[in-house]
Amino acid sequence: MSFALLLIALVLLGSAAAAMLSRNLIHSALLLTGAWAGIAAFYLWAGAEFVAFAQVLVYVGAVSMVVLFAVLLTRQGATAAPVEFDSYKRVVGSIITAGGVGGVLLGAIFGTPLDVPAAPSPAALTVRQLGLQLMGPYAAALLIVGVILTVALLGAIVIAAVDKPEDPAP
Amino acid sequence: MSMLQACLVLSSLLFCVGLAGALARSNTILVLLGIELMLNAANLNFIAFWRYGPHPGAGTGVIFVLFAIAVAAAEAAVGLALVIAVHRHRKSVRLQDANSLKG
Amino acid sequence: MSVVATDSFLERAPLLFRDWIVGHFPVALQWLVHHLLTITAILTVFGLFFAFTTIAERKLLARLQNRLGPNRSGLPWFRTLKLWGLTQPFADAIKAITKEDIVPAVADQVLHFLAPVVIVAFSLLGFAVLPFGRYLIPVELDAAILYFFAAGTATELAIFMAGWGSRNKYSLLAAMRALAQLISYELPLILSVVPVVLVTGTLSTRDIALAQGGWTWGVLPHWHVFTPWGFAGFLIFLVAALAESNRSPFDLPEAESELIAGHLTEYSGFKYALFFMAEYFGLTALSGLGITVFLGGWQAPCAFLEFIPSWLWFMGKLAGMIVFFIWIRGTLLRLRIDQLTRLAWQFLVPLALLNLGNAAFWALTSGWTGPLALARWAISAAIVIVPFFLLGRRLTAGYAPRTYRYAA
Amino acid sequence: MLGSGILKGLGVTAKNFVGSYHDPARMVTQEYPDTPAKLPEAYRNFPFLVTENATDPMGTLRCVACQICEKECPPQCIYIEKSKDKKPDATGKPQLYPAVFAIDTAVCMSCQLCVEVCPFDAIKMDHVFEVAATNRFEGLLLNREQLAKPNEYFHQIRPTEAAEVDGRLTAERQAAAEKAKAAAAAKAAAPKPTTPVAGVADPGPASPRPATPKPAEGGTAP
Amino acid sequence: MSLFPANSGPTVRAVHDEFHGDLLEVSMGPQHPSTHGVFRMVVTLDGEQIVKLKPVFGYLHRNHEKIAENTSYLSSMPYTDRLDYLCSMTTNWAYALAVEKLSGQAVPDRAQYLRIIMAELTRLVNHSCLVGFLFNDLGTSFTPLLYAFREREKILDLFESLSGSRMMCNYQRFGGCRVDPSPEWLAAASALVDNFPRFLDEYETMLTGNEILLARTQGVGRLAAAHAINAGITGPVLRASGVDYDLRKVDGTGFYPRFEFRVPLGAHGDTYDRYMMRILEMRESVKILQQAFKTLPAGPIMDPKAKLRGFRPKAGEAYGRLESPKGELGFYLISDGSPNPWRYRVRPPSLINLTLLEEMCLGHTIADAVVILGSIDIVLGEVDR
Repeated sequence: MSFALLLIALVLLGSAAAAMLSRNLIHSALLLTGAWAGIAAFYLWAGAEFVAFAQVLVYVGAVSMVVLFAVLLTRQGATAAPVEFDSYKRVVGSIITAGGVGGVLLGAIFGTPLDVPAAPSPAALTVRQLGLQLMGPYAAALLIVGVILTVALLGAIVIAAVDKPEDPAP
Repeated sequence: MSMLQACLVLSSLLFCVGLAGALARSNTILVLLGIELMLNAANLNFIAFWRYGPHPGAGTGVIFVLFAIAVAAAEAAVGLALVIAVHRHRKSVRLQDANSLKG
Repeated sequence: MSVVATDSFLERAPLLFRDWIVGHFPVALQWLVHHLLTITAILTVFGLFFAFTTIAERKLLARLQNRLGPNRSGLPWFRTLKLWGLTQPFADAIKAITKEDIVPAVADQVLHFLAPVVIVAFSLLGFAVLPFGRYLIPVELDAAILYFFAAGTATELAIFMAGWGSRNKYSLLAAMRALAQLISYELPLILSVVPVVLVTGTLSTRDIALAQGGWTWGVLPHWHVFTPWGFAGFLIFLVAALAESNRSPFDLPEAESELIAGHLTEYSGFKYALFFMAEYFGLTALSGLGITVFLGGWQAPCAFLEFIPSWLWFMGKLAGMIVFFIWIRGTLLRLRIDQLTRLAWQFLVPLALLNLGNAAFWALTSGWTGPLALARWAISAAIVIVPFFLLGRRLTAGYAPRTYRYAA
Repeated sequence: MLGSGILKGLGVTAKNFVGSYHDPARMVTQEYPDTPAKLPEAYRNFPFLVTENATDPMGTLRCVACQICEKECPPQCIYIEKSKDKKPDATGKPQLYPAVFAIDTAVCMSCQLCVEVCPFDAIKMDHVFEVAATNRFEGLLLNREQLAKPNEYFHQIRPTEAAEVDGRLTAERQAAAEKAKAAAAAKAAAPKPTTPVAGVADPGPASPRPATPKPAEGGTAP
Repeated sequence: MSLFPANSGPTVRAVHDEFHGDLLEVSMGPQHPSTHGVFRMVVTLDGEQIVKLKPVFGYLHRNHEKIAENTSYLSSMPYTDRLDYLCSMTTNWAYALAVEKLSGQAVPDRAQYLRIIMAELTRLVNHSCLVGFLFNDLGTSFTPLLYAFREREKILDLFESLSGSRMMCNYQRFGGCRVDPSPEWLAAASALVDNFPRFLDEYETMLTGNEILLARTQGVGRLAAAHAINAGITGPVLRASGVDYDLRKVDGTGFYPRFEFRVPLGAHGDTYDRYMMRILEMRESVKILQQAFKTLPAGPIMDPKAKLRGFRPKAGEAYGRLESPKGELGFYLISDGSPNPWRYRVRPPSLINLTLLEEMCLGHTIADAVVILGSIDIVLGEVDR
């Protein structure tokens, strides 16, 4: 167990849990951004630099902005009111569900005989190798992702665009 | 506990947090964020297996994560656009209020 | 990276100095000292650079506006020594530190406090991958460019935190503006750099700077800015960098005439100074990236000027960029938020995408020689100039200077 | 072409930048405390009272407490109390004098109407503009002693106007003196002729004292 | 359960509107960098767009009219300096005009010329200043404003050497002017006026063709001619809407008919037109000034019959108006034969031009509102009186 991993795990889980618990949407979003940054830190720790930077760029840079925008745009009348939890029944139910799922997952992790190499080889995946792989074996996937992104962008614009007023102003 | 297991435990805990949040909250944005968290937890697994798994040389895990990030970004964009659209029609971001197909 | 002994002493001086200091420590601690020294050096150099940028900005703006600018502050105890007011930034710093820190009672205390801290911390991260000289790269990263942009993203969040946490309507409007602006300009900024990555085939700033070495006939440097696609990319980069660092004419989030001071309205004293500092750090870092990517990095412009150490060239170019930004600020007026986003999406992004294709063309035709080389230049130039005119005309459609009639 | 207007603007600012180093028509800044402000003669700030003789300022005030300025002052910042007794003025004619003459410079709006309406050329506008006080009420309420400044000072700050005023006054006084002389001659029986020109002001810089009085140090409350 | 205190949420008092969603009410001013004084706009925003704008003024009310009714005619003269404190020469003149009308005084020729010279110099001061401030509202870092101030300073220095004060000139008197300018003064003023077009050319090179300026001002804050006429708007704001109404031509105030000048007219009535009206008017003012310096007659500057004190016009009423740089500046006086006016009323162009602010701003963004306000050219001293 590495100390760095422990630290990352603490920050990550802490901010994620706080984000889910916070009654203030903006705080939630910002804490979640922190959690995403923590995930990037994990990638960095694991040696996947490129993915870490991509994670920061996409999540901290873009998704968090979109989330904040959404929060601000959906501000309701007297938004000063905190976002309350629903019934306790629901909260307890969800925690039990999550705990159950977690138990299953943990059981699976510890129950599976993982084929772990004795000493992890130093992962050296340069950007060049990554690029060659993306353009070689994964070229089709890359293209499809590109299409998905484009379609999602257009779709998001279409969905979020203001409806045209029924009668255009004279 | 090996390093791989530690990473997997972290990932599953994160998944549980996301799951609990997505289930417990009724605000659409928060539900969406919980789902994002779960997605990220899954990504952690890929990196963990890539790094500590049996075949560290292959870049599959990394590339899969890259694709997952791209798709998650698209998902977030569309999801939040939906939230805004629903809010415009219903004046609410509560999940329970978006209960009919007709806008 | 080993220091070649044939380099001039000045070129090696910073490294020799570092090694000399590191040598005093036990071997186990040397890596730590090595990094700490690097960090200290960056903080000192760019802290001072920031300080003198502020005074340079005030002086240059003043001269542009036919004023004298600050020229009063000298040194304590030496009343007669005026030093052309060069100690002004230190006086400002003392003032900023000693001022009362006012936090509005209704403000979101946590965010209000965190915003300046976050913004300064993240604006400094970008410096880590800039090659300040032939051997002066703090961290050599494979994906340096990606890192640079990733590090810059948090500043947007910080501005949002400041604007939202202040609980001021102007601040909130500014936060919304900042979000819209930064999202819009992130894209052209990155897209303007991608052609260079495409042509050089690397994301490492060190390699990009190295790729621009060499001269034609010893005087014409092989900088990317001297190619059609590089020039277009540089222009797009300049505009996007101005917008990313909230400089005039894109200073909408802190638009003084509209939003008082935008997200800075509720900040005073040291926190305000931190924002100010972060803005200049961001600008400096972006300028550094622009220099590295387009202006040859630390390379000398002519072969016979190579005796000047590379880091001096870098700092000189950096100063030049800053002066240019100040000049822009002294001249232009502010855009409106819709025009700002329109400029990004309808002009810069298409142009940057076309420029990407242009760079691809350039890379594919690298074998053309003789008259074909001229054709290569002409085609490449046409790919950027024609859309520039067409898009520009679309952008300014309906706007023209008018002629007026007079009453009979 | 997009950008041409911006480039032109950059050119103009660059021209101004260079011009600010060599063109005095562009760089108009005066470094004020180092190079004293050059005031035009007509400059007006706050009024002062003209005295004929610097050695006896209170005895030789030109003001005769006619209170016209007090009445005309738009913000009503002048306060005058007439004296109970009379003193001979420059022509020897016994005149009232202001026992109290106060101007509240916090209220004064420097309009110069008091100067214009004064028939005796007794109140004039000063050039001193570095007035600051630590006390808003006492520091800025100037009394007779603070307001009185000798005629030489008037000459110094407004040579043209002072010369004109003095010329007019001397003419008047000569006329008065001749009239008196004629009256004296007519009254030949009278044994003792009056000495009419006791205090005629010497308009020139003949005064041995340095003519500049200290600028009103508004900060010192009385 | 919460990590942070719960009293959170945006700071805004949202005005909830069934149809428009959430609106934001911002009170711009009275302390705001670009409300040109202590002016306040209560702006209701939908995003950045203005859906409602309520101008609030009166923060600088000084009871000017009532004070004037309680002092002598002469004593009000310095107070008129403080109405439109950028153009004291024209406010002085307008007031003197009204009083002269009331008392039937004549004004000598030289004084008439001097008045026109001063009024046109004032126009240069006001318009250059206004254009500079407009650019500041548009977001320049003070550069155009300081260029304008540089030229304005030169004119103000002239005013100071003539009248003793830079802005509070207090120069006009009933029946003439207070001081006769020396030949040196006239030569200096003439030289300054001859050099002024150079400044204007440079200014226009710098900014008139600037794409950002065009985009920011063209089509912004349109004011239809009919609307402007109905609201009683005057001055460059009215002429920018294409209405040919200039009191210098309509009334032929003073000796204006003796001068040759043109009245520029706009076609669109937008902010750009209002800006250009000022620039073009400055060019025409230069022409007037050059003619005036050439043809300035010698002679007295005061009507010999004019009385400074004890001035009692006969009972009656008079309205004196003038094309001030901001529009029609009028003084309405009723005399009952006493030394004080019985009724004293100012028609301030700033205030009346301001009345259509909301109409001009609706549908534009908050950034435009500031610019539109700047293009109307208000001086709060005159608005609030």
